Amino acid sequence: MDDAGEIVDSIEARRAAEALIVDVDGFEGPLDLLLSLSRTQKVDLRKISVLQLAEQYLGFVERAKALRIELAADYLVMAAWLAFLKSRLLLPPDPEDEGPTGEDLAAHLAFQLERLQAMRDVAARLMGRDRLGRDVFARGTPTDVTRIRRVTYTATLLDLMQAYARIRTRDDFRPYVMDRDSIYTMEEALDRMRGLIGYAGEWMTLSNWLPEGWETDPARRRSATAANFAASLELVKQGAAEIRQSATFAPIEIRKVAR
Amino acid sequence: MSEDDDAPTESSLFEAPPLSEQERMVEAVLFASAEPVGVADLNARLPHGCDAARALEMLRRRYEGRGVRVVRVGEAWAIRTAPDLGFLMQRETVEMRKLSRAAVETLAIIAYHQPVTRAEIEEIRGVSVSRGTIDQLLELEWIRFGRRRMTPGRPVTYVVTQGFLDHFGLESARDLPGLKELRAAGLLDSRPPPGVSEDGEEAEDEGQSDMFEDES
Amino acid sequence: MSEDDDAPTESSLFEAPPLSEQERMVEAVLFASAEPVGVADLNARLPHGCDAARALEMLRRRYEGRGVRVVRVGEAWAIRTAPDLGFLMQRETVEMRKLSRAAVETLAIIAYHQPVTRAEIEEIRGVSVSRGTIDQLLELEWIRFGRRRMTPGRPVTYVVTQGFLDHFGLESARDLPGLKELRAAGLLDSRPPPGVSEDGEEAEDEGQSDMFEDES
Repeated sequence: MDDAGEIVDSIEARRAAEALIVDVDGFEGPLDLLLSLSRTQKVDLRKISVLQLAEQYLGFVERAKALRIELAADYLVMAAWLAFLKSRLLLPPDPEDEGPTGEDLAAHLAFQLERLQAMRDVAARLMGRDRLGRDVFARGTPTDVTRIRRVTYTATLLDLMQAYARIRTRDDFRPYVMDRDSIYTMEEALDRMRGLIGYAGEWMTLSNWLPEGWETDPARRRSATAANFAASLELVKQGAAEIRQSATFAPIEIRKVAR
Repeated sequence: MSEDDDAPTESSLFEAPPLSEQERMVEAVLFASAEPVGVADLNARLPHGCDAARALEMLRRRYEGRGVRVVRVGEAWAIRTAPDLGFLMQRETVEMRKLSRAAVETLAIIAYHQPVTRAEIEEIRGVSVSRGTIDQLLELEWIRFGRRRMTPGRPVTYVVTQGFLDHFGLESARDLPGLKELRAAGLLDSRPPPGVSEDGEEAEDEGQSDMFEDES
Repeated sequence: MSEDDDAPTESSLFEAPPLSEQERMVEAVLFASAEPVGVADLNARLPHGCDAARALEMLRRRYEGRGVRVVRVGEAWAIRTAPDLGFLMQRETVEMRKLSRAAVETLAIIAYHQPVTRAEIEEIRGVSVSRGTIDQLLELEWIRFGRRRMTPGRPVTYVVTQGFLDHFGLESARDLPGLKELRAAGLLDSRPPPGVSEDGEEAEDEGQSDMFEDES
């Protein structure tokens, strides 16, 4: 019974078996090979004899070895597993053993084969559908939607008057006063953080430290974040705070040094 | 979108164009595009108060049996030539790269099991999936990344795209051939090998049915 | 081609498809073709015995008043968007941007000192005025060219437009508040700029009204 080689007796079957060996590279893995072998049983995959299939597979592997055909590792792993399955199916169940029964394992293998076959069948049906560019066609001359981007510039009367006033009284204006609106200095951040760090017993992300009114506007947030980060480093250097970041680009967290 | 006849016009400051006019507009937009156009996109392009879904339905019926058809592709719509006239279009036929058997099977597995991880594809095919196979399908824009699976390692999942539906003439992923039979036969269940705990797998099943529900 | 109904079928070994079917075929070919298709070309692509010219004529009539039309392009035929629906093929996005500081200042100087030459603007601003700034204001139709100054080189002058007055809600440029009013409104630092006396300012205001008199 375990001498699977003897089963192959007719010339036709032998030829088929040789074709299998020659085509070993053409198989897409052990499941594919098992599926091909199962076809010789010519039965519904649900009624397949897994024991017989296991013997066919092991016989195939034996012959491949005899012909010195290099089998990929996963074919050998499958062979070992099927040998195990075969022993499970043939030996009476061990009441001590809590693992799955041979029948469970066989049923799962049958399920896997049936599922793979089903996927192949639907893949063929899918490929046989009316396909775009082969059977069905899209518009040959699509009209592009032209995107008209219109930029409107606005200025208010106030802008205008302030601009004029600015020119006429230029010397009175400090040149950078407007721009510094969105600059939060490290000194400011340090002053503020020194007062607050005492309350930060838990880790708090840097973004929670931004002063009110500096969280939303991107330019102000950037400036305040940079200032707070620099101030945090200063506090760490002074031994007043701890700082951490769990990964690159992860939030930076700060807390006071526990005393 | 609204099924209510009066709502769109009432809620609008200006009266929406008559439905026949809306149908003409949808017709013009669909004809102008090679890609499927979404209903939301149509509503955004049509004048305020238009009901693209209703106009689409009228248009679809108007083109029944004609040389071109109004077809649904997921959440979008497109005009495509009737399949029986493909023989006239040898000149327009695009050379299709022959997909490998591995690619065809992988595509089918993704379509029927989506969202599906690479490990699951390998489990079904019983062989490892080469990087190139997935790449080829991504390049064809037939698959894309889905949500990460909430299991250890948070593996990425794959799902099929609107381009896939368009290419294979499917209204939605639920219209995949044989889907119902496969499901009834339990062949789309993620059945763990015996001896493997099922806890982790339950959550996966939910994710999968969600996916097909999403399509509706 | 043939005006005779029976001729095509008689001369053909196989019966030509019914005319309605030919019309479908022409529809599909015109739809899918990247170029307009000529009648001879259509006849070559359709099954033997078809009369593309008749089918085309039927198709053309079918699309009358629809969202797309069958139109003649030179010697060939194509499907095109109905002209009244062209607006659906463009999407306009309006972006509001604040005028640059240089532009606002230049505009203010023109408004307060019109008609003013470029050299004068530069003298008042204390920096050179880029061509782009003037062009932008011209494009916005807030300024236009005034009379040439009767000085050597006959430089062009700039004045503000009605569009400028409309945009800023002014009856005339003379309604623009003077420096004193600006100061009273708190728009100006209360200290007078060094070297500018109150008298001087008055004189300037007068000078300004003179200029407006010139314009009217």
